[in-house]
Amino acid sequence: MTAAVPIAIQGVRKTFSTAGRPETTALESVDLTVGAGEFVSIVGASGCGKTTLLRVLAGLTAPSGGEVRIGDRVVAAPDRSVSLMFQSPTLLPWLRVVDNILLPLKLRGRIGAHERERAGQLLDQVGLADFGDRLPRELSGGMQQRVALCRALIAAPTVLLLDEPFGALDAMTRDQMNLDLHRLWASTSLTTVLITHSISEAVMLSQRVVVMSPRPGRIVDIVDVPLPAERHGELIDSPQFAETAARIRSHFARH
Amino acid sequence: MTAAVPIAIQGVRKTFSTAGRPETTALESVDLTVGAGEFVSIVGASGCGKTTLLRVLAGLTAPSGGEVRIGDRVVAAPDRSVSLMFQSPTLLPWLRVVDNILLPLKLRGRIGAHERERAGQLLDQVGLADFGDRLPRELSGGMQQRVALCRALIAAPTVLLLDEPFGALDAMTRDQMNLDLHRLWASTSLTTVLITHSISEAVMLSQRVVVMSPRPGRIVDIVDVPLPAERHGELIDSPQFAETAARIRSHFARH
Amino acid sequence: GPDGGPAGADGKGGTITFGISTPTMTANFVALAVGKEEGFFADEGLKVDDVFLKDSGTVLQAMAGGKVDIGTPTPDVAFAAMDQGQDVKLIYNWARRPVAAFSVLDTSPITTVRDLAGRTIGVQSISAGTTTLAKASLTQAGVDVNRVKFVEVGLGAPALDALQRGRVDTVVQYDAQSSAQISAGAKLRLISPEGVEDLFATTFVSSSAFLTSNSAAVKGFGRAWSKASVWALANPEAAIRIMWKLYPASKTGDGDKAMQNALAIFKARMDSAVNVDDVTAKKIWGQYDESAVQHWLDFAHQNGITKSSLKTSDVYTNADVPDYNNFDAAAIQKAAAEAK
Amino acid sequence: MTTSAPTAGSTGLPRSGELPTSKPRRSWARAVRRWIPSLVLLALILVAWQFVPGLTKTEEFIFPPLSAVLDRLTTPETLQLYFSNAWVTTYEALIGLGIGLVLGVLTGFLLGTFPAARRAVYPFLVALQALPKVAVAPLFVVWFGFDLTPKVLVVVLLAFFPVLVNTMSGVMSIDQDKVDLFRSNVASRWQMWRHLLFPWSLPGIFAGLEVAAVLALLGAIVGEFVSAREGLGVVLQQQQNTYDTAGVFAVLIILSVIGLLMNLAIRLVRRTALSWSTSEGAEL
Amino acid sequence: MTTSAPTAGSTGLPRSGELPTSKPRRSWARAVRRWIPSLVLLALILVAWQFVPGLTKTEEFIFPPLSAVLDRLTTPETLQLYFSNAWVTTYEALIGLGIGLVLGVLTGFLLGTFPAARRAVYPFLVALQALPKVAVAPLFVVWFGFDLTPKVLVVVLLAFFPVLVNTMSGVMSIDQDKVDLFRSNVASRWQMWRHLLFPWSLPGIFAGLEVAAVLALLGAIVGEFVSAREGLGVVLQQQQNTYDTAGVFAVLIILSVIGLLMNLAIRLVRRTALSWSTSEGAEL
Ligand SMILES: Nc1ncnc2c1ncn2[C@@H]1O[C@H](COP(=O)(O)OP(=O)(O)OP(=O)(O)O)[C@@H](O)[C@H]1O
Ligand SMILES: Nc1ncnc2c1ncn2[C@@H]1O[C@H](COP(=O)(O)OP(=O)(O)OP(=O)(O)O)[C@@H](O)[C@H]1O
Ligand SMILES: [Mg+2]
Ligand SMILES: [Mg+2]
Repeated sequence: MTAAVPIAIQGVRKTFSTAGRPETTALESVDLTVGAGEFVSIVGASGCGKTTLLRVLAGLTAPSGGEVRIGDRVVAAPDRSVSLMFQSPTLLPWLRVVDNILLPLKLRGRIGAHERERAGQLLDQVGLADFGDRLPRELSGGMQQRVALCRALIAAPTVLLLDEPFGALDAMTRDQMNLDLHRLWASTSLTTVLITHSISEAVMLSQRVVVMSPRPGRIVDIVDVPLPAERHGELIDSPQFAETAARIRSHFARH
Repeated sequence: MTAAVPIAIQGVRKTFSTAGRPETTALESVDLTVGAGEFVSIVGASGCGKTTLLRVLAGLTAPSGGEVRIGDRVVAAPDRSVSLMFQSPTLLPWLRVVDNILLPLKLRGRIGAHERERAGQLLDQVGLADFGDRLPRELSGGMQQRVALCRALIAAPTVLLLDEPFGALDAMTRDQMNLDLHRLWASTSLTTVLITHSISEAVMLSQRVVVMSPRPGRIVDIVDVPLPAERHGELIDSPQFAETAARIRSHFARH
Repeated sequence: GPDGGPAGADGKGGTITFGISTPTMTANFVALAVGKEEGFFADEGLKVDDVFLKDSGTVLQAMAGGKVDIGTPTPDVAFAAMDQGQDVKLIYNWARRPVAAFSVLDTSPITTVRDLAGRTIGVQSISAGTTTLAKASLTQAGVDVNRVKFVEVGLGAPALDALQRGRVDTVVQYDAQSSAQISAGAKLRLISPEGVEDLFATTFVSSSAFLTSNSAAVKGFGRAWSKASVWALANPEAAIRIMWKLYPASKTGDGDKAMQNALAIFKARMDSAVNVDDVTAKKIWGQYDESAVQHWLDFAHQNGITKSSLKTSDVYTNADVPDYNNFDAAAIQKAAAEAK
Repeated sequence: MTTSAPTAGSTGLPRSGELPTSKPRRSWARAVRRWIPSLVLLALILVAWQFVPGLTKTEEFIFPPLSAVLDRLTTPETLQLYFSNAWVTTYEALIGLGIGLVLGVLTGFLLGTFPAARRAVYPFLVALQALPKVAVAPLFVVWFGFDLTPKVLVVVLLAFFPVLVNTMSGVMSIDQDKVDLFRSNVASRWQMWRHLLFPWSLPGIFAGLEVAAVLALLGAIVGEFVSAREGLGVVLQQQQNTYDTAGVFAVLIILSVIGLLMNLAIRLVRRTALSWSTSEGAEL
Repeated sequence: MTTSAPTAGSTGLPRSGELPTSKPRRSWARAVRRWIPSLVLLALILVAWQFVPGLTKTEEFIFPPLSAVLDRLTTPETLQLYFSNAWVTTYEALIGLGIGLVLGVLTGFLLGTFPAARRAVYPFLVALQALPKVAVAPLFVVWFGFDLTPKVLVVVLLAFFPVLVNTMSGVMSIDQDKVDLFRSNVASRWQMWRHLLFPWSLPGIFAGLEVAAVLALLGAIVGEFVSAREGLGVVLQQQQNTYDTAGVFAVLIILSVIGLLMNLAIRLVRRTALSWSTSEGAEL
């Protein structure tokens, strides 16, 4: 297993300009360091630039200013050690579910029995064991999202970037998958950045929570989560949890 | 303003069959009555048939068995008095935001200054007043979802069907929009069916909550919400609220 | 014709649609331009509406469809059409000799048709009229057609290229093509087909229905055409300039070169086919020779062009020939000579 | 409003989930029923063809009645002639179509993914296309002789362009999302072509191929018109030269049938290749 | 792994949000820079054209050097001739293209949305397409005379099919989601066409139109070959007949330029019509 890598974001700016309209500043001088193997969540109002930031981290969008480093690599293009789960499932309609999951491996080289087995395990974990040979259009919205998650996990990345991975899931499934994700993160040296709209999910899973605010998109607070490394459902009733959640929520109320 | 209409669902079944695979039973003998002007929420695990049921109500999918009546009309095709907000935003990429919102009116006849003004108001309410002349691809995921909501509301329907309308919104925006939706519903004679993954949202907004369970999709419980007609944020701390939410949650735990 | 034909029921005056079986105006048809410009058609009360069509078949089909009154097919196609039951009559014998010949490089040892034995002959296509003519000529000259190799070289540049590269020993082609190639700088020698000299070529036809209802118009058209031919023969350069004026697209290349080209084509046709001795001697324009028609019919039948045996009396008429020739040739020659 | 449209799915567009719920009928019976409209129309056309020329007193050498044409098509001797020549023409068309398809798809990908290459090369391809093939075919004969090559070249020239344009248009209409998925997996350009752009453009490529197939037939005929020993183009000219209009129509029918068969083959392949797509999977 | 690809966006595909962030440069300067590759290639082709025929000792009547062709194109008298005839041909091509476009789009919508109609009619349209236009054009002359009609008809026959196939393919590839949006709003069939299928199919229709435009030119020439008084087809044949190969090439150049101009016009209209789409908006 490879060693965990840190992420360093320095003064990142991003503006979008369309002819005939004022520029949109999606990100304004964002500074953030994610430690090697750290789990950081990002919360913030809709449209505050969370997705844009994640895309910059993934090397998909070039920042208008500033720099991102992952390990000692300056991010200028996507890298195979970084896995991104998009906000919308983005499954290829012509591939069966299992082939959609295996796509990253296919792009990395050959696929053998071992890889197929691994895809089956992932599908099983997300409760879709019977759906491997379906086409995406035969799946419900939440099912598609789970398939996209499997795809992000299959290549065993060292950096995992998740954009609202559980938005379309019911509370029960969501809790289950939160736990699974936490376990995966804890058992590997995986630097993880998660975008979520659920404050309790953010607190429950991460070591730090980044709060962003819109127009222009910037970081307004970084909250340490004072919970033990090992997380479980009962922690939600702890005073530390409530406190942390309240502090995060306060930023929303103010806005 | 037109009078509110009830919805009667009787023995609705829906199976999907694809050559070479066993049939999927998405809905099995679903019976449900939604009173005229009632607000009903549907919760249930991912893939349990919620979207399928909503599509049957909207007349988009013919049931394999059973019947749906809206008012005294047997649903066999879509009707203009029924408005459906899809699970994914489904905006037309070639139309600007405001034209996407106005589309239902355009399909109903002419669009005048009054209608444009109404679209502007709706955009303002969902916090996108400045984004009317953008193209959908310039919006974030949550912004697109809000535009889709505006589009569902603009034609002033008598039946409103919402498929996870707030899934991509942060808690703050979501609370705000919940309140707005409640106010809209209360002030008009609007029969509303809402699919949500948030149990508290379901309890907060609706008069009854329908709990569905998967494989095959069926109704396992219908929970009355013992809260006053007028809803506000504080109710969340009432014992009735907690009780109702717990009862609903119990179905998820069991599954 | 029933539509598009002459308007005058008395047969005097009206419009004649003249269907020409080459796709563009060439010096071959310079008489058409002269007839229009010098008023020979107008003198007969006629307006000529000329249409250039892809080939003889198209002309005859257009005639059957009532879109053409008088056409200029080659006789083989005209006979094939009669064989199919179309109402066609040959009315004006224009090109009285075969207008196709064997072209060889001037360095070639081949000088007679007989020399072609065992050689490779380029033809436009196996089914072209020129191919049939070539075979007939070879047979007449005692050459075994089975010992000759025919190669399809198409028309124009590919044919000339095949000849120059020695892919074929000779090419059978129309006069207009060989003279154009010579004008373009190719060093060619022509060998006329032997034994088939009376197989006349491009000829004027109409339908007997049209002949009956528009007899005067046909007579007038023939006469105007004869007059224009005489005029053009008397002053070819002026005639060609008239053609250029009325058909600007027919002038290709610049000044002198263009005139040389056009004159070469005009002369080739006039010398070899139209202005042959009997015409100049007896001044009889448009007349068919019964024996030549019979030869043609036999030839067509032998080569499978016609299935039934047509009778000469049914296929042509000389009835209007006196009218075609009823004019003062000397006056026209004089007028032509004075033209610039 | 208490009434509703009488029939569901009256838009004629596929209704999601509207797959047949009853047990599948015997498929040949269904296939026959599906083709009834087509067969009825065919019968109508054929009847009209037989009787309209007679009623309008159109002469046989202008527009022969069906029976005269069928006569040609049933005489063993002419049929034999047609068949051997049809094979030659089909062979030329298929080879040229194959080359045009491969060239068109590859060029389409290249020009679709490299904007600079597109700007540099595409105008010349358009200019090349605008040249009348009837005018350039003789040049091919001069350069490449009288055999297969010049005919195949004409076919390639005609078949290439629709495939190119459709591939390019498909490639350029790709979703940003999907491209980003591949970019984030550091897909090579070839992988992007093979696993994303190719399946994505496939509906467009098939559309281009359908157009290319009929153009390939026309190209083969045009090539044969310029110079050829055999092929339907030669037969066609022969029959035009001998004023055998019924024969010309017989050849035209054969060409139509070849065109239809090629189209059918393409649509069959497409049905398999695009089986993942509802709208394509449902129809042939 | 500590290295990364040296350049961002090296796939050549548009990067989302990669719009220029610096101030827009003077646009003519950018336009010139964008076209440099094309101009360089043009220069190379022209130089080769001038010198290769001489070096390979190709005779002028087979392949004239550029100078001979330019000579034709600069003589005022011939130029005048070319221009007036080019206008005739362009006119025929444009009218036929317009009719073919409208027919193709409408038929494409009809056949794309009514599967029964598609099964009934489409095979006959394919069969019709497989008929060589050079062989049917004479029939049009018999039926419609010698004026504009038969030429325009040949153009329509050729231009119609690519538009039809592409429209149909576009219509049939529509997302179920979007159709459902319109169905749930009880859109009439016309509204579905106008507001959904038309904008959706527009990229495909433009692709079909690009193919149709060059075919329209070919069709006009083929039509003129059968019967015409004027037009570039006439000039072309005239010059072929007199072995004026330089003249033939001059006409071919003019045809190429007309084809290019038509293509440019189409792409300009497309750029406006599809401005909502990144990939189309970014390029010409
Ligand atoms: N391609 C684009 N072109 C123009 N503007 C864009 C583009 N992508 C994003 N934006 C703008 O940038 C801002 C941030 O968008 P982003 O998608 O990062 O938001 P987000 O925080 O992910 O929101 P959400 O929670 O709704 O997904 C928004 O105002 C959006 O309109
Ligand atoms: N078009 C289809 N073809 C085949 N199966 C389908 C189709 N649409 C839905 N299904 C199946 O029907 C079941 C119910 O799907 P549905 O979309 O109604 O679920 P849902 O409750 O909305 O789930 P989610 O919360 O994830 O959106 C699923 O098992 C799904 O795979
Ligand atoms: Mg986002
Ligand atoms: Mg759903």
